[in-house]
Amino acid sequence: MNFVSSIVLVDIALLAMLGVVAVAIIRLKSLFAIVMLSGVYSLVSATWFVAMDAVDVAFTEAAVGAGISTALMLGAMLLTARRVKTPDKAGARRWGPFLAVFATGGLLIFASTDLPAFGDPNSPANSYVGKDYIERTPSEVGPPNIVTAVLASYRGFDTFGETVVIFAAGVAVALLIGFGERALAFSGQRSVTPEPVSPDDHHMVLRVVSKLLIPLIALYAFYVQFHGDYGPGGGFQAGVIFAVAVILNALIFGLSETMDAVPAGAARAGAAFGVLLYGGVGVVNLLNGGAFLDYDYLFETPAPGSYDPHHWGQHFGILLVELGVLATVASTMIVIFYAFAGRAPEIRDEDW
Amino acid sequence: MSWFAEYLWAPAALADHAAALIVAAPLIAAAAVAMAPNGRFAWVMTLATAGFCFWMALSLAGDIGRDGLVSYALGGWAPPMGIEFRADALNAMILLLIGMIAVLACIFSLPAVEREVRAEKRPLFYSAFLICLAGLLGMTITGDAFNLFVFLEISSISTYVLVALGASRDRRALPSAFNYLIMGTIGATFFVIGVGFLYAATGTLNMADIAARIAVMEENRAVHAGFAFIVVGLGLKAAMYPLHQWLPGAYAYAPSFVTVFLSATATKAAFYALVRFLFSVFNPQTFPFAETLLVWVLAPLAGIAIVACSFQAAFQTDVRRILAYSSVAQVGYMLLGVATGTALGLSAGMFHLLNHSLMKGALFMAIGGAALYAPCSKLTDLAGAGKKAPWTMSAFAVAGLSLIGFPLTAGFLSKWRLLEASLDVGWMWAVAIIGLASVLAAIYVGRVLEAAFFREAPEGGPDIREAPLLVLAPLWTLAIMNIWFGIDSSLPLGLAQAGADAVFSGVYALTGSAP
Amino acid sequence: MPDYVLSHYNYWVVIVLMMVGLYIVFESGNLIKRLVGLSIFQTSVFLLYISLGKVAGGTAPILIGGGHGGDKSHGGDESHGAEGAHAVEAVDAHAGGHGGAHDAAHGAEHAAEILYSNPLPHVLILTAIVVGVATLSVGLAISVRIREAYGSVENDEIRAADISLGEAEETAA
Amino acid sequence: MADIAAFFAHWAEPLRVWLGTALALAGGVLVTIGAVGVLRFPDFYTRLHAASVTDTMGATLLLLGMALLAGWSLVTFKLALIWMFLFLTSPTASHAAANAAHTAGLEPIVGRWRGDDKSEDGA
Amino acid sequence: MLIAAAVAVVVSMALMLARAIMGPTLYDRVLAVNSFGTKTVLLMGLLGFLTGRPDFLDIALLYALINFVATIAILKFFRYRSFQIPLSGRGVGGSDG
Repeated sequence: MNFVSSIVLVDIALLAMLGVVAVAIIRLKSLFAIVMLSGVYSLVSATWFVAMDAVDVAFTEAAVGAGISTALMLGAMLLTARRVKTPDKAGARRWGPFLAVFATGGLLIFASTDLPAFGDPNSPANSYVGKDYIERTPSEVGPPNIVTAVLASYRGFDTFGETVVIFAAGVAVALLIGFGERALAFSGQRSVTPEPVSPDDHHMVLRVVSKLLIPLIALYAFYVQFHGDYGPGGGFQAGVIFAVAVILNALIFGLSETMDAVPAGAARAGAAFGVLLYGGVGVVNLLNGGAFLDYDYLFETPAPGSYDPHHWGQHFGILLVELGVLATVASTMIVIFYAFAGRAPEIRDEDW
Repeated sequence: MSWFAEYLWAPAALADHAAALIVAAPLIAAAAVAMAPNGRFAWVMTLATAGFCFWMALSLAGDIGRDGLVSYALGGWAPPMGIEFRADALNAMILLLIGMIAVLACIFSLPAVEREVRAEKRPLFYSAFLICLAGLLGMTITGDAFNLFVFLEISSISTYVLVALGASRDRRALPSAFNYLIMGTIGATFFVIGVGFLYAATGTLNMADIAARIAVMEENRAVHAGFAFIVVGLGLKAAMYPLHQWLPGAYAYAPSFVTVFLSATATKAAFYALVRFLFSVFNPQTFPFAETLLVWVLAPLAGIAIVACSFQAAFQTDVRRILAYSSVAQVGYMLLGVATGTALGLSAGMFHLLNHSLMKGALFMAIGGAALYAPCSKLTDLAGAGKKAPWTMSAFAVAGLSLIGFPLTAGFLSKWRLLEASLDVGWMWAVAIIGLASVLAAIYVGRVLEAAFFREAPEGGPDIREAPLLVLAPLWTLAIMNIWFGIDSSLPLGLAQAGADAVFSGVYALTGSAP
Repeated sequence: MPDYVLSHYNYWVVIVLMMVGLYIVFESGNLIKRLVGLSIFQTSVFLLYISLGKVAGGTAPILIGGGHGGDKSHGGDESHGAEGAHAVEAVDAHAGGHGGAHDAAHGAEHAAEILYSNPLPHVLILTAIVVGVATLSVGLAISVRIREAYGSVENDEIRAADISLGEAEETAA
Repeated sequence: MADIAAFFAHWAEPLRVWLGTALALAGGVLVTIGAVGVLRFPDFYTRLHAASVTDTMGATLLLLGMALLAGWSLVTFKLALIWMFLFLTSPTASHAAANAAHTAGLEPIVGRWRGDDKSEDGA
Repeated sequence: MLIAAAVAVVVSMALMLARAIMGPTLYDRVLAVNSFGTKTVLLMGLLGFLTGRPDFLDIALLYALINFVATIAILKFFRYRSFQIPLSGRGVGGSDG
């Protein structure tokens, strides 16, 4: 079986599913169903990314879009609402969106007629800078995973910015809904163990299994981290996985217990540390006489004309930078989860 | 241009990397500030960082004054492969503006933030401010289209939360911030779509490289659509009429320090990016459709913005909303200048941009200062404020006159130059609109001044007091600039002129490397 | 014409998805649903970018053969740099020898002939995904605060609450 | 002994590939049957039954097939891990969903099924 | 022949999706989405073999993990209406789902 055509088949099937999911979301009123389907949407697009050879993207989308986003939306729903209300008035509200959307769509279709054919290896996008990266990475940076090389070295400043975006999200959520400090107060109020809802409400299997799994997940996070040079993965994905381990712990063993083990303050420090580490690598390069984030200058100023076949500077630069990303992403995700999970519902906004 | 160099001297080691440091320093400092033990300490660090950024901006401006262009390859990777920071005189002007406003706003922030933000949140608040500052500086200096998106989002995300923090005073800050988030994200995503189309057509993300490559593609529909998406996306961020709906709410309900900083910088950075794409990436001389867009879309929109939003401002009862609507109208002025498509018009628009930052910064700062001890911004609340807080409100009056365009103020000169630019291309309607809008400005500023100076304070009104020195110092710095530049406009006009000349002489373009 | 459709259908589907996402944002009055629409819109834009970077017959941009994609001396080695290649080993590969695990599903091909998909859109979209989740979390945090302040996350009800508040203030003044 | 070794060397490789493919195919068929059941069965509890039973077995077969195809490498290990996760998830999820539905008061259809189940999304 | 297995998995995904969209109860959706996730994991694995690079199973592995955590999160969402309380065999809160 010709695998190119099989990929086309999968491509069409997945795109069709995406369309069905998206249209279904328009009609649905149950927020829970909407959130579930948006998770499905992310998941299907992640699968599609795999079919399109974008394994790193698929990795991130599966972890972030299908995992973290869904968890956050569920957490937010606990604090807000569970159904969408039907608006009283229609009319103008109906047609405005239609017009805006169709204008946008029309412009997009207009543009698409001049886009290069799908899969064209000679399109400008695939033949200029993109191709250069593939050809030059082995001799200039080193890692087999070109996405890692581009992400951390060629376009390292983008990634620095991206780390800061995540950090900013953590700062924003902490400023808006706190660090989950209310969880501690909440559990303090309920020091008496509450009555079980029903006799079959026990989860011994889950507890035992999770206890086994959580260290394994953390280990897997480090595998993804250090394997990022050779396969899909890297700091972001590893950070998310690490956060998932903590989130699982919180879900099974309780939030305040988890906050004793991984305090919010430590997570905050971790997030800041990641940004400082990333920026610090850049500053070290500056001090050694290179440009900001030029990892060739990580250890010393290279002699003019010298060539390091091992790319030690690049290698360790990428390693350190990805560690910074790991620290920030993992810590920020934990902070955000604490913030949402730790906010007791229906508390009026008396502070500030 | 040599008059730049004498301003401040930075050691070569710093000056060589000023382009990277001006963005990296606040990013790194933001992380450090988030760990600061208390608000005071965080404030000192923030002020130091803002000062450092201003210093680097001066140093960069000096370099640009000497060489015309600064290009910095991040990571040591030559441009199309790596990210480039590329700055000519136009960038230099905006960087200087943002740096200066950041320092002044930061001084103002100490008393303001202590009133409006809870103690344990202050370090994080300053951290968010620094992230926002870094985002704006990054947007201004970067020469890479996708990197621009990253910085756009850095500044946006921190802006959303800074606006939402106004909820401690008025809960309407929250829906405003949410609307801003939705609109801003749609705008940023439109920008990404546009960049995607340009990338599909050219295979590169470096703005100068894109410019060189699309110069031979004036018929490519993907390029046309990409252009449209970029203009809409950046227009949303720059509050270009009719994409400005997020602005009044966001400015009216944000904490006063945030409003001061944002009103003077945020839309300006986005406006710069818009100008950069309009003139340096899509050159109207090679792209007939770019010129069509300028004359037939942007110019009328600018005219409508000026009139409609001035009217709306005249009917508001809340001073901060008056000023917010006036901001949209002022963006219209800048756009009008830019839409003429001439060097004169561009310099007029940029000159007005500088002046508008000075006056809006001062106006919002004065309102924030006067209402420091009693959060209020209704017109009726301000009755008699001129007597209770003479220094604060007279600074407001100075900046207000500048906003109207009163002779001997900076606002007068920039409006004058806009008139010249309009006459130069024969737009009589623009002259009429500027005249009409000045009358409207006189009305809405006059309403505030009338309330503040010619009405008696009501019994039991809000506790308006003279602002402390930390407010008055930056406030009067701005107010004096408004007068100074109204008398001797050589500095701001020189900056604007240099920026416009740089754009039109194609300093930004790649030299000798046509594809 | 069929050729044209076959080479562009991807873009059109993606465009329809973007329109649906955008429509949800505009149409819905529920803040959470709007955020869902926003993330669908953004995800669809990601699909557009990845479509641009796909090379027909290409494979994921992870060099086969431990780091020397263009080097024929161990092109036939065909190991996934992934397996068994610890950092030290990979460095050895630069020097020459490389003994990784073998790949049964794949015949020996010359590394030089392997087509890779374009890595640049992947990098950009990685960044954009992260930016998207950051925006989403801030948006959710704001809607939680809105719920606490207004008791609702429906646009209409929030507006109504503000209008009634505004009127109350007007009459009081 | 040498005979046996040669025999294995000769047959093991194609056998492995064929067996792997066949197992994967069987898994695929099983999964599809389960999905049809989930779509066609009248109420939640019967659907749950269809999904949980076939999911676990189908996934096991598919993963086993893939493991055979991959040969002995890190891939096998990862497949084993995936299997472990799925094996844990499916029953847990089914249990959790059934438990939640039951406590929420969703009644199973007992006796003859007549027409569509019209219960709405309970929030 | 692997492609046939992949097609079977895709078909079952489509059927599950139909159930997830149709509902009619929330529990049907949970069931369908969870099962959909399982199938996606399998499809990702098969895609690895189809494209000849099975070493990208990490994605499937990751999603299997996420699916596990998501299931627990949904369980807590329904049964406890909170992410705070430990799953100690004793729960609190509403039982109306």
